[in-house]
Amino acid sequence: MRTAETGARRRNKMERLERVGRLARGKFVAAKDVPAVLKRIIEPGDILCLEGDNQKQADFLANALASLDKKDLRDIHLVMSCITLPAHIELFKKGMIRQVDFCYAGPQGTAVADLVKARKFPVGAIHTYNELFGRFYVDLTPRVALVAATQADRKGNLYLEANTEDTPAVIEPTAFSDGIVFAQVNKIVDRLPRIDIPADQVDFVVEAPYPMHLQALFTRDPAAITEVQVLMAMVALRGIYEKYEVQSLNHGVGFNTAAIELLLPTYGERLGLKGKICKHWVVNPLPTMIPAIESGWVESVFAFGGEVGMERYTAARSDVFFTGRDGGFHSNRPMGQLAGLYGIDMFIGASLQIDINGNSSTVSTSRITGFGGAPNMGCQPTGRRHPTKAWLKAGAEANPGPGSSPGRKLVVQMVETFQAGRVPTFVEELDAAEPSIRKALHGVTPVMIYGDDVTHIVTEEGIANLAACRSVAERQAAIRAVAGYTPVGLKRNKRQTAELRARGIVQLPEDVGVRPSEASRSLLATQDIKGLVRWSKGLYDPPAQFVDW
Amino acid sequence: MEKFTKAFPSKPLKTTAGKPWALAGVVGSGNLEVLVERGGRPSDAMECHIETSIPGYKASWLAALADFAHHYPAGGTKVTINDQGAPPVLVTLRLRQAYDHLVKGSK
Amino acid sequence: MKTQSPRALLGKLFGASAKGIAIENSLLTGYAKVGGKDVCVIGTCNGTYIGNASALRLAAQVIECIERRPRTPIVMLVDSAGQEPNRADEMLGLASYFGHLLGCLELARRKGHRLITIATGKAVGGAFLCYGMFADRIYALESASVGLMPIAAMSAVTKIPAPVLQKLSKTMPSLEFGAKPFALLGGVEEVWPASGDLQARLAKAIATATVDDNRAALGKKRGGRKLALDIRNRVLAQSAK
Amino acid sequence: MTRGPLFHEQTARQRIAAVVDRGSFDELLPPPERLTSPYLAQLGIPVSFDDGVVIGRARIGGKKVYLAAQVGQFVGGAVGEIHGAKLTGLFKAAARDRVPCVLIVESGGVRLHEGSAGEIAIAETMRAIFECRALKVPTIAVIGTDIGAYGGIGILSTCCDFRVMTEHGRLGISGPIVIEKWMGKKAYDSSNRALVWKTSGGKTKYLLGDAEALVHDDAGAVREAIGKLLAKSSPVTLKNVKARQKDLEKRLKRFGKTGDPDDVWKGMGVRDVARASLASGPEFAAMAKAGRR
Repeated sequence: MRTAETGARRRNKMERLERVGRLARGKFVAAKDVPAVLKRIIEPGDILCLEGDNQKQADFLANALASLDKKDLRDIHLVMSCITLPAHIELFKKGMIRQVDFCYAGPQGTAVADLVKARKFPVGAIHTYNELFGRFYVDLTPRVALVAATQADRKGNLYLEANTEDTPAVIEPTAFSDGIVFAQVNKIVDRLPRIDIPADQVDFVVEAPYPMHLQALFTRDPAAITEVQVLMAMVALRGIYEKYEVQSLNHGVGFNTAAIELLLPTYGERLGLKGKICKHWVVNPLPTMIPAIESGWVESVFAFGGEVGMERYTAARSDVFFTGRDGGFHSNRPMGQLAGLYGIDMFIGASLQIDINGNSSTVSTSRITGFGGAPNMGCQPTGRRHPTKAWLKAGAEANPGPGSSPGRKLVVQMVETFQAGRVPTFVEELDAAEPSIRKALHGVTPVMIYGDDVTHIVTEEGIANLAACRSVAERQAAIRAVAGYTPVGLKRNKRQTAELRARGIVQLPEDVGVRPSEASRSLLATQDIKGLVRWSKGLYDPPAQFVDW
Repeated sequence: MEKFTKAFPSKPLKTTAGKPWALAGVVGSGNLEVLVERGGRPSDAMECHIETSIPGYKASWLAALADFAHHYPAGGTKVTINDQGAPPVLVTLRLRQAYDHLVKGSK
Repeated sequence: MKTQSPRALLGKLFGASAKGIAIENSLLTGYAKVGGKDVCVIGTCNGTYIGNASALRLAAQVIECIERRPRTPIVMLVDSAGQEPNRADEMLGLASYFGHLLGCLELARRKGHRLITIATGKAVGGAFLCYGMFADRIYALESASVGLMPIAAMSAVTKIPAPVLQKLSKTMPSLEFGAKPFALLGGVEEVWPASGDLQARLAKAIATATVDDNRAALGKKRGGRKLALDIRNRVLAQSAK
Repeated sequence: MTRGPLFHEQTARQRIAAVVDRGSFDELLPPPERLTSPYLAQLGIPVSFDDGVVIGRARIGGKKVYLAAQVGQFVGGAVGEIHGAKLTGLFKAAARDRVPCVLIVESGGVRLHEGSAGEIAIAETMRAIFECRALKVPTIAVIGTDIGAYGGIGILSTCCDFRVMTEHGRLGISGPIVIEKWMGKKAYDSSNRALVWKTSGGKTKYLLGDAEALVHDDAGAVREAIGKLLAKSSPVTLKNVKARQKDLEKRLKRFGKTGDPDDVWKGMGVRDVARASLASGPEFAAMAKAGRR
């Protein structure tokens, strides 16, 4: 027994807390003392988790960190799901970071690409969400976690309101390994509406001088949905939702899927699909789902995070959304990702690039964005055993071998063949496969969703059923067939396309009963944000930048 | 601006009824206007005149127009396009709209 | 370019009778004499901006002239940099105030008042459109800044490089800024040199003015605006069928 | 819950087709004539066969009308030499034939790429509009999109007898970005879309009396409103301009000091500003009317 070493980690925590001394009154730190406290609780070599989620940001603590000098903060192994703020970038510019492990850097994608070029961004790996949360319990356990909550009470209990997001996943491994948890809160109150994190797991609390930053990520203005997107949505509804009777699903955040949500109460209703599809959702509270919810399509929605402006609406629709005893909305990213991995019939989302083998990515040399929630949901979990109609039907089409699962999750990529400015979506090789990117990522190409996991690609040209393809060559031909007039599409062979179409592997809009001339924005349940507010009976409070009334 | 002209083999237009011309779409960012007129020569080809603000996509244009001429009897029509960067799908969609108006005479 | 005081300019145009014209907040209103006959004067000076209140003030003067001095010619002097970019004015309906001023001038025209404009300084944008360009005949001093906007400003807004516009303006006077190119378009009947006898020119202008809008014809004749008249006539011809 | 296309989302040609009696539109100077802007061609900017305005004659409720619709997507619906000459010719034809003229507006004003030619064309069209008015030939401007009626076309719209607006329509001269540049972001934040609409949008214009009708964002509603106005006119008489002068003086006196559109709304009978903001055009009009009682 090496008893001498037992408790070293705990002793080290005590030393750190002692160094803080009178800078804290119990757990409470004054805003002005935060930089000094951070200096005392963080040591060189630490694994530091700075909470930057998809939406909420511990921005006050991030700014305080970024205000320190390299002599006070160095050799840090940073772990965080999302690199979102300029302050995050500042830590790299100052050379404080030894290694970073993260998931997503969308808003700072360009800055991250610049840092990579300047060799100031030492990446361990770009993770999927659950992969990183899992590693918090394995080899990336934070010594110090800087987190964000809405409120704290006098004991240090935390209330996370709508945006629970990653917070429990960050705090638990830290708190149960003698790490230090430091929370910024918008307000310290006597009594919390509900307790989301017990005070036991919290070491320090600061009332930040400004409310934490929330990224409004999932508000899609129906006014910006194009008629081409409506066409694709109609094709997807008929060719996939209706065909497989998709009951449970996740939607990406793009305008393509927003169009589908807004077609349910109109086009979907006309097709007689209400009650047959789209009942259970694992998705953020998307404002564009309001008409479908109000029309009685949706039985349940579980979310990764909240969405600005949806607080009153979700609270009022507690039969559909998960809400706490206080009546308020609840979310949880790791649990949502888990649900999306095992519990749903279908994942459908968009991508910037798809290669000839069906691999997709949003990464290029000029923008390193990483992944959002797509890879966990857009993959085939072989750990699944429960059957559903959609799962079995898709599985049967894939012609499973004697050693494989009988079912398949529907993993659908829905893209226009060209992005804005005539940039082709379909390419022979992903930009992400660029040697400099692969080198920075230790030989790994940052693929969002692997072609082997994709069952269908939907474009304005039609649907390619990749799962039903019997060879790599056939899959490539199917992709070319729906790649339109991109260079990839122009290489298609007319006879081969006709043969795939005859076998139902390639379906044109008319093959699934959609006439392109029918595609019109007037099919959408509402054409603008104001309409969503009207649908919500005034319960939805859209962010100011979307309000024009 | 890039301009090109080409005729694509196409079966002759079926009816002589309907309108002498039809126009679909507008010239705006990411959009285009398509004017289809009767009386193009010869009667077994769709004669196309393209003016586009984004050069370098001639191959896509020609393929999309050839496909249209192949799928629809549009021989003897003259197609003139003013484009401001529309994606090919809109080219096909607008062509189809203008063609329908021309053939059916609906406005 | 020499700038002269508003008073000095009024003196040149109206002689001693200019004293009947009030200058208040760079707005001109009042009566004077040209060739011994009464004229009503409205206008702007000092390149001022026009807002709701000033449009109303000018309109009031026109109404008064119609009521009190039937058939008296109205001389409009224009030296204004434009409409005032102001949120409160916009909210209260700046366009409607301008439209009202135009309505008053139209009434005057119908009631036999000749309308003569002289662009004396800046004559650009909404400030020119809201009264000066509505005259029976429009004149400009050689030194006046007449037109939509200088090429540098046009370049800034359209993102077309100034040298490109400069070059094109050689064959398309519409793109050029100033009284002379504006006259080539027919927008100005005649450009007056500052040195001449302005009183005599103005008297002649009043005497010869007619209510027909001759600008498109002038533009075609002078070669600065070759299409407008023909297009208009084509519309008239096709619609008569 | 499916409804027809929204007026503000339709193209100029679709608007015309939906507003007039079915199939009655006869286009003047139609696209096959290919009257395109030589200015834009020289500048390497795409041209359009109608140069951004579709003109012609049609019937509404059986009554003859002349009709023009501007194409907002094409260079902001801005007026160039050809575009402007088409408008002038149309109003002149309306005056000659004593047939009402409807202008479906969607224009930021003068097309800068064509310099002063567009400015003069707008002035000429104003003259032609007043020719109609002198003959009691009704002229109607329809303003139903965010591009709306701005610059010289904002002024021109106020020269017509009547204006029909929707809540999406905006009427003004200087746009919010120009004003923000001039006055500063504090005085006018052009990204504050709610304030922008309350400053220049159909609801405020209707309350102030600068639009005669505030209708649903729907071609049918626009058609109905036009139909009601076709038999009326607002002649330019001494009595009328004096009344207008008084009204505008009163407006300036009453609201000139406040920069706050909410004060105007409240002053004009809107009691619940938040609810009125969300209301449709006709609902809004009814609320204001009820509040004034």
